[in-house]
Amino acid sequence: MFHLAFLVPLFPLIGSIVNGFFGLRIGKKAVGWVACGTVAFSFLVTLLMLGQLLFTPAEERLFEQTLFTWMAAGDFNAAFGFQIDPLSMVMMMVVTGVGFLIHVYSIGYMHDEYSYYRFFAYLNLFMFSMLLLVMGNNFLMMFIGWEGVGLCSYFLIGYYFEKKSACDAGTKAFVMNRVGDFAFLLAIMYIFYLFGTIDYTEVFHAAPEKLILGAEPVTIITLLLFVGATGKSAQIPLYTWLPDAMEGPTPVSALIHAATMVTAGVYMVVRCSVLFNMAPFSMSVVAFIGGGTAIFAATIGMTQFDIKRVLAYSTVSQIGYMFLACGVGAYTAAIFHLVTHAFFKACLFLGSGSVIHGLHGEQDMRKMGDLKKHQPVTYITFLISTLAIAGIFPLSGFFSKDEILYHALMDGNTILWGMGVTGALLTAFYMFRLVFMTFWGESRVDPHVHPHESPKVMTLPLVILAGLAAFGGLLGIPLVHGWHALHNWLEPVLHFDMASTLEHSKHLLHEVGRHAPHWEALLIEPEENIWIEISLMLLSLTVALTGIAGAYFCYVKKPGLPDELIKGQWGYDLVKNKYEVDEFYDATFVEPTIQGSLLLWKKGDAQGIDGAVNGVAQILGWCGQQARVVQSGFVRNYALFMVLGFIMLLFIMFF
Amino acid sequence: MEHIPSPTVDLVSLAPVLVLSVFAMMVLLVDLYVKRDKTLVIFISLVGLLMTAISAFAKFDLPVHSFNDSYVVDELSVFFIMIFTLSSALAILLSIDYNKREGIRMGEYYSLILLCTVGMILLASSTDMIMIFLGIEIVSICLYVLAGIRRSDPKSNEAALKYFLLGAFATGFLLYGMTLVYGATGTTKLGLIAELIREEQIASKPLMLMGIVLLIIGFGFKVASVPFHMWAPDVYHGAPTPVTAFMAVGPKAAAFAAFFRVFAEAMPVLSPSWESLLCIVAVLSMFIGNVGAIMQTNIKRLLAYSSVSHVGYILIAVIAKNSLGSSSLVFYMLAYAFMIFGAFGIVILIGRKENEMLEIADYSGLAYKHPLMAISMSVFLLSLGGMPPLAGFVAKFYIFSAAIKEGFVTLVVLAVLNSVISFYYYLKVIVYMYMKEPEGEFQISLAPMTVFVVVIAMVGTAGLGIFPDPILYFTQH
Amino acid sequence: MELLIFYPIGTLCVFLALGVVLNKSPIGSAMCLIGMMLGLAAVFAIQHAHFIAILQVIIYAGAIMVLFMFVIMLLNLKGDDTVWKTREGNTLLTGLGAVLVVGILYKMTEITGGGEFDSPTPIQETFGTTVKVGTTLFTDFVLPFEVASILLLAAMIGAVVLAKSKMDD
Amino acid sequence: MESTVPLSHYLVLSTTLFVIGVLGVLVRRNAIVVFMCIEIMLNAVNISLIAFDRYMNLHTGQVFSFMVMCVAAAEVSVGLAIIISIFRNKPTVNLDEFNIMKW
Repeated sequence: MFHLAFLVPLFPLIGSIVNGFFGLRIGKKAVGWVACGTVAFSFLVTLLMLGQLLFTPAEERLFEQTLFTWMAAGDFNAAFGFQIDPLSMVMMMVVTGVGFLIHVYSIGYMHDEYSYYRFFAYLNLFMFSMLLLVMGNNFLMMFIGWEGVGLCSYFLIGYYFEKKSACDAGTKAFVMNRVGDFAFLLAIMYIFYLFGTIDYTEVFHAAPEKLILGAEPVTIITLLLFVGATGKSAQIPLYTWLPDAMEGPTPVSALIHAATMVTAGVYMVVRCSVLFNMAPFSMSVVAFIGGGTAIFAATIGMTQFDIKRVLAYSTVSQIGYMFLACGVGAYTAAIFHLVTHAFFKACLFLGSGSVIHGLHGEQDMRKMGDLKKHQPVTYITFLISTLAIAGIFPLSGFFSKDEILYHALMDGNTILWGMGVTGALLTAFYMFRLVFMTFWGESRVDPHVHPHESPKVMTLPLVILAGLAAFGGLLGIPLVHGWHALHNWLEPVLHFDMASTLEHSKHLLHEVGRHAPHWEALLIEPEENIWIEISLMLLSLTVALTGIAGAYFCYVKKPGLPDELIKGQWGYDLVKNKYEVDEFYDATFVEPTIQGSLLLWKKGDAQGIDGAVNGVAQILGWCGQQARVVQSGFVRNYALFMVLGFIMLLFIMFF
Repeated sequence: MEHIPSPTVDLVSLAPVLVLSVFAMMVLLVDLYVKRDKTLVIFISLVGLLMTAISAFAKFDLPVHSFNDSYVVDELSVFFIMIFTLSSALAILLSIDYNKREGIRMGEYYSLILLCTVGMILLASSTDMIMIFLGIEIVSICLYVLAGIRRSDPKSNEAALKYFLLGAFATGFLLYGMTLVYGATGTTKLGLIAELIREEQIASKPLMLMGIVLLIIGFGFKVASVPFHMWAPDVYHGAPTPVTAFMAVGPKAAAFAAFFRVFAEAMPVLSPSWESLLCIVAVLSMFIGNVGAIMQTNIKRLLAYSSVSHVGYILIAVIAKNSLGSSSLVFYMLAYAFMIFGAFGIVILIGRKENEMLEIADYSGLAYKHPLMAISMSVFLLSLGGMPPLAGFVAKFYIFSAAIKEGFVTLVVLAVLNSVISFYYYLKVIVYMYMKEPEGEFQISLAPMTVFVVVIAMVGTAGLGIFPDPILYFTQH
Repeated sequence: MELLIFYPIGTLCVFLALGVVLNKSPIGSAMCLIGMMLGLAAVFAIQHAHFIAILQVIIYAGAIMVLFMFVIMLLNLKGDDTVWKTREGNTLLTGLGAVLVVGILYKMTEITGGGEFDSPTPIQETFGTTVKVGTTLFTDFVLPFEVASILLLAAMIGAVVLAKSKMDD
Repeated sequence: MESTVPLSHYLVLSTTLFVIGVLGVLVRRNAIVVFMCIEIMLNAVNISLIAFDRYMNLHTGQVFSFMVMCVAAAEVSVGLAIIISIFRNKPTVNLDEFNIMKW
């Protein structure tokens, strides 16, 4: 069955070509069928391969298919080939499965668009690139997919090109991604320079023998890789493009900017786990950037009113969790969270899309409210996913987030753990704020708009995704190791023999006459302690409930207050006092937080990062102005510059 | 009376030059008898190029040195002849419809392109500085005339004049450089020079170094590297578009071939002294080319500046000076030929008689009126920027890995950084095509030959990107 | 003998070259250039390069300069008074460039005057004769010689294409 | 053999003329005069070529300078043709007036 691997990316490519070239001619219905059909076929093939992989002994679960030699130059060799192993299988399942549901959803959501075919052509092209990314068997293949998904994302963000903001957002995304790509490409070059190959199997096999644990080369490689990952996965400091990317159609936000593409960075780090394991410094960088992003984005999420932006910051925050997990060496937990996040976040985005669809394009939560009456299916699915992301037992997010927190604590780093817990609290708070503002309370909907439930083609994917979000946690039940299906599944890929690597590094260092640093700490394996785990679970459940309660207090209780004031004159004083309590609360807790995060958002985000981007643009513009003076159009001047260049070269040569 | 010994002549290795010269003259003659319709002339030119390409394989057991070491047939030159014939054929195909539209009815046009190709072949196959000098002059003189062939167009005039004066100026420097190298070594044969340098028998090292600096200026001008690039945007802008495409590929490739032979093959031992100079020129070319391109609103000027930045990348191949360097140089030029001809093909297709539609704003909304055209233009531009899996990426990666192998890490980092920057302006064009409302009407008549060129270029760009291996294999053996 | 001829003629050539640059009228420049070329022919002659000296007179002074004069007359060019008046700002650069070029090239000649060549190899009787140059040309450099014909052909076609009076385009 | 001029003096003459040519290109605006200055540069190179020949007792330099003359002739014919063809459209040879394309 594995020899069919090439079909998986091929189907979406065919779909993209058919829709791109003949989309206008074959009509909307056919476009939808082609787009979904091709992805469905990919999904089926993936399922077949999953079946076969399950029946293969665990140690032999690695299949490589080389279609042809892509580049062979000197001793450099890169194949156009695919690799099927447990890790890529997980990613393929997520990409094709969630991708298929979102494709189906898009049929309904994009139904009234003029350039329907264009949307599906891009979307299929995206699927193709993403599958190349996760299936490639070498770094260059990953890079092809990496660039391809970036390009598709760019096109899809700028899909509503009539809006200037959409074009700007697309450009911003592309430019920021390019910064990351730059680092990634350099990392590939460096890997080639060190190993003479860029094939995963060969590199990861050779790494423990060739590299010294914690030495510069491996640290540089991993840091470069991680910079690449921050660009694609929207981490500090390259995250600002993701909230802006919400200018794109909502299915795109769900597929690309929540479930699949933005997690490519996590996939890459996990794929290179061997290298990261050998670079403790990089690991802590990954962990702290991840944890920092988790909190930072969450605080911003609390202040947003655009429904999709809240979700976008939430995505940034959740991916931060995944990196936090990678950073503490809990790669399984990272992938676990990646999978569950794909389920619930796709569902949340699609749900928000359903809300927006029902409100005819309204995205401001201040103009929503009480939608649970009008959109029951959307509401239920949304609520399930929100409970999942908030980490309520027994939904999927609970297990995956808890596993990350557990590993962070077990790693011995309480700061990281604290970051995680704070993030969990904030997540629960702002996600329920979202739910309460949108579905509960008084309706603030524009009276001219009549909210309605979305068609079946849109709600069905929602229901399936909500189901997955609810039960996806069964993939990794903690407590007993044998129950953790995902862990067992990924174990062969992530296996890393720290002890022998350490020995080897010591040996290598010894040969050049240097002393090995104290590495023994790396060898300590945390003991499994079921009681700690259970108490942690209870703690995080408490934390999540606290967050929800807080949201309930602020956004369900408080909005009703003004009405009560007007109605109940007799209880004015009391209400006033209560109001003062609220004021006090606002002044001491909510307001500083809001102000603080607004400040962070405005200064850190708008001025810091955007300022840097704009600054570069300004410098380039200034250079251009100078170029105008130089490139004056006069032959005489051109000759003069040739002579000056000559003099410059002479000076360098002789002085 | 002293008897003159008969010279060593090997006409077989000279076959491509002879064939092409004969065809060039045939074109001239036939042109005398056909007045209006140039189909026959074009046909003969294309047949000539085909025959030339075939005759390049007349020699086995490469390399063959002939004419007292002034001419060589080796893998590099054979491959370059392929690039030249290909680019000239594409240029002629592009010209057919363009010339009809713009009213260029001179048969000499085709003959000049063929003669220019002869010059390029000579340039790429010469191992004697006198021959290199003559080759460069043949190429340049043909190009001066081709740039100014639209005599009634002030822009074309200006392009010819600027190119000519600066070109002749640069020739002076190049010639002086060659003279000093001759003075320092006592020979003009590159093979001998290499030997003398290796055995440290140069009469005067400062003289040699001075010569090297002057040579860099001369070659630097021909390939349009900073700071000797300033003619390029103006000339590319003013010359007829097919000539611009031609100029950006063939002659540049030929100059690079000579550049490589003189520096990497004849003077590798002296590399410590010229490496740093070329590194500076390369880095400057990348940066200034990119910055210049960002500011442009005219597509031809944008492509001109982008070609300056590409010169920066290609120079890395010369600096790397290993065998990987030469094959990556060849591969890059081939990939570049496809991308450039494709992009200029689209530029020609979009133009019309009264309005050549050269402003980038003229491309607004192209994707909605002519999606296929927009897609191909995007592919060419993205390939120029180095997007995998297109030809441009493979070519860049290949050059960079050649340089990495020699340890030029900083240079490669800067080059990668630049290829990142370059996306900014390629993307600008794509943004106009995909994300702007159409401003005016496109009146595009799909001229069959130009479309043919674009299709070939498309196949080449995508094919070299996805299946580069056969060509890579060929460049290395 | 060589000394006696070289220094005065060399100085004269430099002055004539300056004359080309500084003369306001193109005709004057052209006359100076002819003078300089003849002077150089003499410089070649004292170095025993008789063949080249003759060619210098015939090709440069004879053919090329006649062409120059012809075009100047054809276009009926008068002297321009924009000789030194360059655009503001550029004057400074030009001056700077000039100083540097002179300085550096002078330095270069200092380097080359290092003594490697100061005593010439004794030359043979036949040095510079037509026979000897011709022999070299037709044995070692037969290819450049033939290729030069392609160059001239290209130049000829080019000149005709650009300068023919009937515009058929 | 009579006392000879050292090679470096020939080179000084050559360099001086070359620099005068370069400066001429930089400062003159008349296209034809600029072109003449380029001819000065080529001539200057010829001096070096012949001088090297003489001092090394070779003939290569003379062949080279022969080719230089050839090239000069070709360039002159094309260059003057360009100037004539331009003159038809715009009767001036002042280079500063050819400034349509810039930046």
